[in-house]
Amino acid sequence: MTQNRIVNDFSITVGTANGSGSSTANTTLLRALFKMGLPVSGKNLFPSNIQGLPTWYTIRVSGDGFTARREEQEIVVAMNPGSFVQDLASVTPGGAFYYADDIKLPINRDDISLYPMPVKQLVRANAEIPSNLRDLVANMVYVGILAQMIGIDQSKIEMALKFHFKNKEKPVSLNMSMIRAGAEWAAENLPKTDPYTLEPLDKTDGLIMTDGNTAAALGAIYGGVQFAGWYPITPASSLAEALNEYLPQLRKSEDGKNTFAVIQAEDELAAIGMCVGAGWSGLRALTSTSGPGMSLMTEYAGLAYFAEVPVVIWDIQRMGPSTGLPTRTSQGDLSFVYNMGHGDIDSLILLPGSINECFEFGWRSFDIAERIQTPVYVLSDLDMGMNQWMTEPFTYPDQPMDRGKVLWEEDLEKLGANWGRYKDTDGDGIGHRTLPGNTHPLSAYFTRGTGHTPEARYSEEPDVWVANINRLKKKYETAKQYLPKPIVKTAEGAKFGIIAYGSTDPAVEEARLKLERDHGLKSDYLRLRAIPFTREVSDFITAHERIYIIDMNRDGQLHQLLSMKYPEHATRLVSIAYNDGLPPTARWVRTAILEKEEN
Amino acid sequence: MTQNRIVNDFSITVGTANGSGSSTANTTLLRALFKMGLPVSGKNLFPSNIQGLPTWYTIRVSGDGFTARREEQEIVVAMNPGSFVQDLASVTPGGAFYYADDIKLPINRDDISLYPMPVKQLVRANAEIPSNLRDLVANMVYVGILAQMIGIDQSKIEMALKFHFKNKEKPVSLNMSMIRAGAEWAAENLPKTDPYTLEPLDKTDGLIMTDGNTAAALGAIYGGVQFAGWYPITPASSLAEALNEYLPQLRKSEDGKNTFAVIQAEDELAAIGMCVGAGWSGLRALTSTSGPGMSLMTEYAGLAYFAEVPVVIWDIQRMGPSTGLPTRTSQGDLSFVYNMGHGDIDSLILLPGSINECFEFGWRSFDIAERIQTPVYVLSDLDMGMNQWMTEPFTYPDQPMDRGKVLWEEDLEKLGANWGRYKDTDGDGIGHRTLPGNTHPLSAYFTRGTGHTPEARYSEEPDVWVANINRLKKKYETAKQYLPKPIVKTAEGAKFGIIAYGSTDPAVEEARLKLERDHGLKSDYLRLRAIPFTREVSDFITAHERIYIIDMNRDGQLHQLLSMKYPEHATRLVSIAYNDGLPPTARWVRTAILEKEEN
Amino acid sequence: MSQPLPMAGAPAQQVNSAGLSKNDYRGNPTTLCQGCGHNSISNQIIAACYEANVVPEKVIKFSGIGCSSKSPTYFLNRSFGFNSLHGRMPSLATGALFGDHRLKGLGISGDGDSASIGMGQFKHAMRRNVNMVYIIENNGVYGLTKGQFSATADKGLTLKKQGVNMYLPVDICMEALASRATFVARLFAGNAKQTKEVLKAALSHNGIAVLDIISPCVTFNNLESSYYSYSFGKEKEGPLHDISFHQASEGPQSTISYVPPKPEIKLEADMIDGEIREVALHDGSTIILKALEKDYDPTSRFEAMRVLEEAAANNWLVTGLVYVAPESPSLTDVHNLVETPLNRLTEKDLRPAPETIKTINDLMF
Amino acid sequence: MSQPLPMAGAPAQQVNSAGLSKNDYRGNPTTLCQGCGHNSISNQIIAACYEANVVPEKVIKFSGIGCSSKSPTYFLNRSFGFNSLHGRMPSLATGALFGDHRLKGLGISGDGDSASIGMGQFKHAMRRNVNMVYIIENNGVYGLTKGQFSATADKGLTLKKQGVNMYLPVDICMEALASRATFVARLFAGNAKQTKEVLKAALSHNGIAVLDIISPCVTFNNLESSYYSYSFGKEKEGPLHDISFHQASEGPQSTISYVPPKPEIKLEADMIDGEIREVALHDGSTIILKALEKDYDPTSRFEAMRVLEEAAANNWLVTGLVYVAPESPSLTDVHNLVETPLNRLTEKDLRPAPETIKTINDLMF
Ligand SMILES: Cc1ncc(C[n+]2csc(CCOP(=O)(O)OP(=O)(O)O)c2C)c(N)n1
Ligand SMILES: Cc1ncc(C[n+]2csc(CCOP(=O)(O)OP(=O)(O)O)c2C)c(N)n1
Ligand code: SF4
Ligand code: SF4
Ligand SMILES: [Mg+2]
Ligand SMILES: [Mg+2]
Repeated sequence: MTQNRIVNDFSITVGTANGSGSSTANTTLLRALFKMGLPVSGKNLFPSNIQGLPTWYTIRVSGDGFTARREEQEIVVAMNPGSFVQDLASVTPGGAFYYADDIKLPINRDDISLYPMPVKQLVRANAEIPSNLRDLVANMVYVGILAQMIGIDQSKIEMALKFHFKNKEKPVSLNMSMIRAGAEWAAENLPKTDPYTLEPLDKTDGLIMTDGNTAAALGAIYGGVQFAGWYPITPASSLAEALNEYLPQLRKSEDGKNTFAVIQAEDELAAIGMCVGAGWSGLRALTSTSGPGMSLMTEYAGLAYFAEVPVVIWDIQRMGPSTGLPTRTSQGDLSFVYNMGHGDIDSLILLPGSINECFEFGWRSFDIAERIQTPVYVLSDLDMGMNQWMTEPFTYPDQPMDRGKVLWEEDLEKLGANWGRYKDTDGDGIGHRTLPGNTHPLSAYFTRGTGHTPEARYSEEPDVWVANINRLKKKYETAKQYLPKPIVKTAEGAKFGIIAYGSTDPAVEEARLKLERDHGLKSDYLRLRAIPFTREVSDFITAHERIYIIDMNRDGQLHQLLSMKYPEHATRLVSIAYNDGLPPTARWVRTAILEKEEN
Repeated sequence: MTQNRIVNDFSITVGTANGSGSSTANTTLLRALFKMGLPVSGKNLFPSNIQGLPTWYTIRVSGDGFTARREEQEIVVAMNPGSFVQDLASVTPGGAFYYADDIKLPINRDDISLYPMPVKQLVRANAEIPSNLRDLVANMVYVGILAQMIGIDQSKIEMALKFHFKNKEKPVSLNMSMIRAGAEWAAENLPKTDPYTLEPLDKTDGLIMTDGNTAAALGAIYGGVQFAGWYPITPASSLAEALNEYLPQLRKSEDGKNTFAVIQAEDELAAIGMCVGAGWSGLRALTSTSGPGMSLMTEYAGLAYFAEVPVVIWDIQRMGPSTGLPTRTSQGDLSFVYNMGHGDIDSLILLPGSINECFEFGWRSFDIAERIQTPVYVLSDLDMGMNQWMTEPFTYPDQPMDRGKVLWEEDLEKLGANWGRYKDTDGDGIGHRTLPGNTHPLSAYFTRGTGHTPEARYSEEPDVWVANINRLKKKYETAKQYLPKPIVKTAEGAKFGIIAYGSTDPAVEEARLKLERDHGLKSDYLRLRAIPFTREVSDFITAHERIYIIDMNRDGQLHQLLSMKYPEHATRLVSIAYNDGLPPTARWVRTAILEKEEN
Repeated sequence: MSQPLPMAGAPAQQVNSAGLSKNDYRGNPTTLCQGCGHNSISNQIIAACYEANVVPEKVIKFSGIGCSSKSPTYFLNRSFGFNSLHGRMPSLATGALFGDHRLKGLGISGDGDSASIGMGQFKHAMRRNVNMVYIIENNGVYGLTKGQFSATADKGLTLKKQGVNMYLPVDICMEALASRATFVARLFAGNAKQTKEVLKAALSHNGIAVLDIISPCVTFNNLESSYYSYSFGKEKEGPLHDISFHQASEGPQSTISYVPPKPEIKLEADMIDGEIREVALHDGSTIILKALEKDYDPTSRFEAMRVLEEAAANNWLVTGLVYVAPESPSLTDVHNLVETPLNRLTEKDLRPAPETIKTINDLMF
Repeated sequence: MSQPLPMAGAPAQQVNSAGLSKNDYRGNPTTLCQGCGHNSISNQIIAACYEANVVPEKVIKFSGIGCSSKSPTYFLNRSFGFNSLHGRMPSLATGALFGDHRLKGLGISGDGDSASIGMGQFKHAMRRNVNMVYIIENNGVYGLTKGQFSATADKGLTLKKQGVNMYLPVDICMEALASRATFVARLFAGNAKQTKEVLKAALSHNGIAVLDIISPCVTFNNLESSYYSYSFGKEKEGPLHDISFHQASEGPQSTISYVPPKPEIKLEADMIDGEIREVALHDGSTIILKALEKDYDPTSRFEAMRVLEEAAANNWLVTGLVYVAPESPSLTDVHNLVETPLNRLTEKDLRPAPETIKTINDLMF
């Protein structure tokens, strides 16, 4: 059909049924490509159900190193009769369509290469496979066939399987046998008529591959997390589950005792309640949840703000409002978290934009929370949290822990009766706290969500209230110096600026490059990593006539917050916002900017 | 001390201990003045406790008709040893200080008139009073003495007592006897040396006196409220309790059966859950709460928005964040309610600015909620909700009920299979709904907080999601035509504009008048009554170079929302925000504007 | 993205006394795992409603969030339904049932939904005696979020990612008794006949009927050792009685003779013997209980506690009607509502007459 | 705005074996109503802690929101305290007690706080056996919000603004048993001696000790007819036993002889008679129960249910130690923590060594 080879630049999408065990096959594919030195990214597009509904896995290979999702799908593998028609239609012209040949549905396209795969036959032919595992390993057939057809190194596949099965020989050899069978059958029976093919590179040397929730959990462990209270919810559960997995490896004492506790609470009201208790008593405490859980945490979040309790809250955002689409990604909670609680509230928000930042903010969030004595919200999302990403290896924290202002027995002995929990002795708005268990007779104080004097005594005096709430505002200013600064990238002759945050970064970076390459439109780029906004943000805004704000939500929430904060420049800020639950593509960013530029 | 009489223009503050029964005395004072034709307002400044802590009641008399709180206190009555020193200090120079003479504390002022009152003696001297009631009626002594000293008509006092005791003779005569005793004693023993005195007017003719929560409840009843789910919380409880009081009077069927149900829920999560259930099944449902309850309602509020369920939520704001000061007033929940729920949310917010508007929005909120099929938030506050205000009488709703788009059996019979719950057939974003109990076989549909098609079927399709959430946005636009428009007052030659909302209105109006009178500064004034902002707001903003936004909260929340919405005019908007828990004064508004004007 | 999947329930042609065929009680194809206990329960709901001549439009379906809570779309397509929030179905149902007090609620929840996050609302719905059948499809695990422990998980249960469960399980029936629920049953989804008969009785009960149905999660908690597995249920189930239900509308009960039930899992032959006990429900229907090993009185709360405590101590799966108090007024009864459903009242009924406004103004000061 | 008000507790000079005088256990002056049951309880807490030689710095006070929840400022000024959110004290306490596992929690809640809004958290704290004394100052009403019905209000109770309560009361002790709390008592604030002895025992218990203390609200719910009034308690209280507590640290119990308690409300003379029963707690202390009318075994959950059910049916106020399971590991035990309190661990203990980062990176792919 075509002679030109297209090397290392295409997407593969596999359509299967949820719960059919295809995820092993798909991550194996992804990992094998990664070990071939090819920049890859993989996105799992799955339904909120355990078994039976259609699910897709899409892998992008990009020799240039792009990792954003693409809408175009050059290679499609159809294993699910339920999505066959849609899958067939989704192949880009000139692309390749692999399908299980037991699906007997009409095929109405002649602009693509068609590759029927005798999946059932090959599985049945393999005597090694116990009948109860047949459905599972059937997925390896397409791995083998693809390996043969596009050139995936079988040894890399084996490495991936060994990793997946923790070096257990039995499953590895079982799956490899199916892969080989697939590859051999394809070699004999499938003449290649499409152009898409792979060649090894060395672009992933030294990189690792993992997901943002694991990175966050590991970062938290290196940050000395001591308490986690959580409640299961997609897509946040795997963060707490990673704590359960890695804490015992990394943080047992010599005699096998625990320096931490992880508790699955009865709901999110309790999860955050436990964390506020733990944070108050001096532990580095975190909870992780998603939209519905965030809504439920509102009252306790307000208490933590007002009672000045350090606590770290990870919001792995999914599609809201309400239950929404639990298995789809979004940046929809920004405005909500910004105002999380009745009354006058300030929220410190961290916005990791890469897997490594999930790790880094994993530990740094505790330093900030304990320094400022307040909740810190870390907003990740399903795409970053649950999908596998290639990334630089994690690096050990480059700063000692900052435990903030804590007074123990000996400190009080020195200070004497001068101490007051909420006294702003340092002029930064932050008082000194003592912790339960401190046996000094002056140590105890009483914490409450109602009005209190600098000495922590109950008060309803109007002046006392105002002084206290204004001190809280001062802390918000103080916080700025401790927050991660935005990452700013400039280009000579840039025509406009872009501000984005979180998991949209790969799409934005790719769009910038292509706008420059294809349209001669250079841009400067500020990737926001924290709220409140620091001076770098206003500097960036004042330095540009026109700034596009990229939001993965309906309402352009960051755009709204920036408009509110910088009204004098608000007319320069142009919102580009969209969210359909799928990770954003560079094409979307590019098209949206082009449209506005052309107007 | 002084000869000049100062007539009908001063404030009286009474300091007592909480739970000592002074509220009867104080509202009696207030009502008597009201019946003398004098414009009055009364503010109860009380602690969050049942018995023993200091509490103040402050009454303003203003022949000019001003009703905002004043900071100056010309007459102070001190009944509580616990606040005596503070009370003494608070009298304006030249003012009058009445105090129970059994308080033996030093008096260090000679710039005021001092009136010791033999309270205990007079009570004990009255043989009619049973010993267990002595403490209670003691408060009537100062009513009687004040009556004599400043000229309150005893017959009006009697009217007030009759009202209070629902015409029960015994308590009325008991209390009147104490009042007379006080008055007589004063006539004989207390030469008047201060200038403050009253003269009857006719400025309250035709007015009534009540509180905002009662007005809201009555409005809701005239709006046909059918279901209320609530949970006790200060300052909202009295709204639901007024429903309990008036519903049986106004809404029983002929056979004594109920056309409504009021349920005290186990908490606010349940209160709103019940209301969402009731609203969904076709009832006019309301809940009322304050900050902490609002925080807890967040998740259900998001569901109601997304599942398109009409429900009315009254937030009688108190001082937050967190538990805050439950007995102090605030406008601190605006930003929170604006974003109430994770994900992309739009909130319809009504902002009553008078007792009559509490009544009007009481019924109108249902029309809006059912028309738009969405939650409607009504933000009142403690000052408006719990204090007594004089007001025009309630007027009967001037529009028939708008039950929105509901289809019954006969409607479905006509439409047939064409109906789909979320089809935007009218182009206004609003679908047609059916209600449980509809026996037409096509009537049933399934409601959920997850993705759904126009036909109410489950869907995770990205396009379906986007279409649906954009339709919700369209409803938000549609809503504007149904919302109460702002009230705009203009003045020839105005130098600037003012935007305010809610209970700050009297302070703003008074400040405007005085700015004009004393400083020659005329202003235009827009009192906002609903969000989203309608065209009147942008017109007002564009018409003024400088607009002061008055907020009774720390962060200038309305200012923030306006800046976000009108970035192109944001530089014109100047925030004037303050909140110490007490109702705002005209002086504060005036001073703040003057400072900015002079800069 | 939708696709044909196995239908819940099996085809049927006959019509019942409501004039409906079994098809009229079906829902959409299930999207739960094959073999999930929740699917069996959906089937029994369909069968029970059909046999009990329920008019689907007279039922409102409710649920929280979870695999279990997805079920309401798999039966009674002609009933209104609301899939609410995780753990917050009870409050929604409480409010919704005031819309038309003649309707019956049919709520489906899970053990996570009702015993973990929803404990508070669950308890208060029972205390209020909301007029609904409240089914907890209890599998000791969170299915939808992939296998975490729920509050009913056995102590010591070990699951892949989760490790060992360290806490004692919540006993749903014991909670129901403590909260004075007026109808309490424990059932096993594998015992279709008993489930169906109790469901029919529950639908006739005026007030809340709490059914704790052990419903194995084949994907995440079906190890033989687990109380919630099929094999445990099949081996260890001990019914309190044979149960059958006689509907008032079918005419006087005496005219039909007692038909010994044929449970799908075999009972020892000698157990099917003993006394017959009848409990009359509010609507005149009767529950007929045939004693097995020993006579059991389901109207004694105290007996009920004893049986549950004994079962817990011995790790028995006791099934049947644990407790019933047939004559307690339901929440809507207590509220003394007008006969017309509230949601059909008109402006005339709801807005007080114009002349009242003066009275009200006079009532102010 | 603060002012002197009556002090909770009465002056004392002697020091106990912790070297502290009673003054060291006091708090700020109460701001509750005069005569409020909650004040008596504060006094008994002071007395119990003093007599049991509690070190105040080893106690953390917790509460929710309500008049009751204000109490923690009226005792133990030298203890840390946290007045949390309405109904959400249990979760906060659960987390806070991990800060230093050697500390004991002392939580004060109300019936609204724990049986209405807080039902879920209350139940789950019991299931987890959090190491705390959990006091519910139960007055059947919401004091702080001015007299609405709580979930423990008697059915039929009529209050001024609220009308008639239509629902059956939550029975806190029954809930505690259903949730397998390991120490359950019902007390009457008017019976100071019993309250104090049970408090001492509760402080020695390892795990959760739930004390349902009937504590009259003199302002809103003190009508004679109410279960929660002083007069009802004084008339209808029936103690299960005479109770006294012997602390392990005071030396072997056998060396002191049993001193018949002198309850402040009079017991019939012939009731003070019968058997003596001893229950040893985890720390070696013993609870000494002297049988009254008949012997009562507080280690039988089943007996406990029977007694409560009987009392509910007859409207009796049964007081005493209803149930105790002395040997159940508490939540912090179960978590197998290092000996040093977690909140005193240093960076060295908490941050894995630099070399581990490579291992971790290798564990990724
Ligand atoms: C507030 C909130 N928290 C968490 C979740 C995530 N969630 C969905 S289902 C579920 C558990 C369901 O367990 P169960 O009720 O036992 O149902 P099953 O799936 O086992 O039938 C959870 C935690 C949610 N939807 N909402
Ligand atoms: C979320 C929330 N809802 C409501 C309130 C208002 N509130 C304060 S105390 C209270 C009831 C307290 O009753 P109870 O626990 O019985 O204590 P008591 O005052 O009777 O001792 C309520 C409803 C609140 N503080 N927070
Ligand atoms: S995961 Fe378990 S509970 Fe959910 S559908 Fe599958 S078997 Fe049923
Ligand atoms: S209102 Fe009742 S509970 Fe509150 S302090 Fe007064 S007597 Fe006690
Ligand atoms: Mg479950
Ligand atoms: Mg109470």
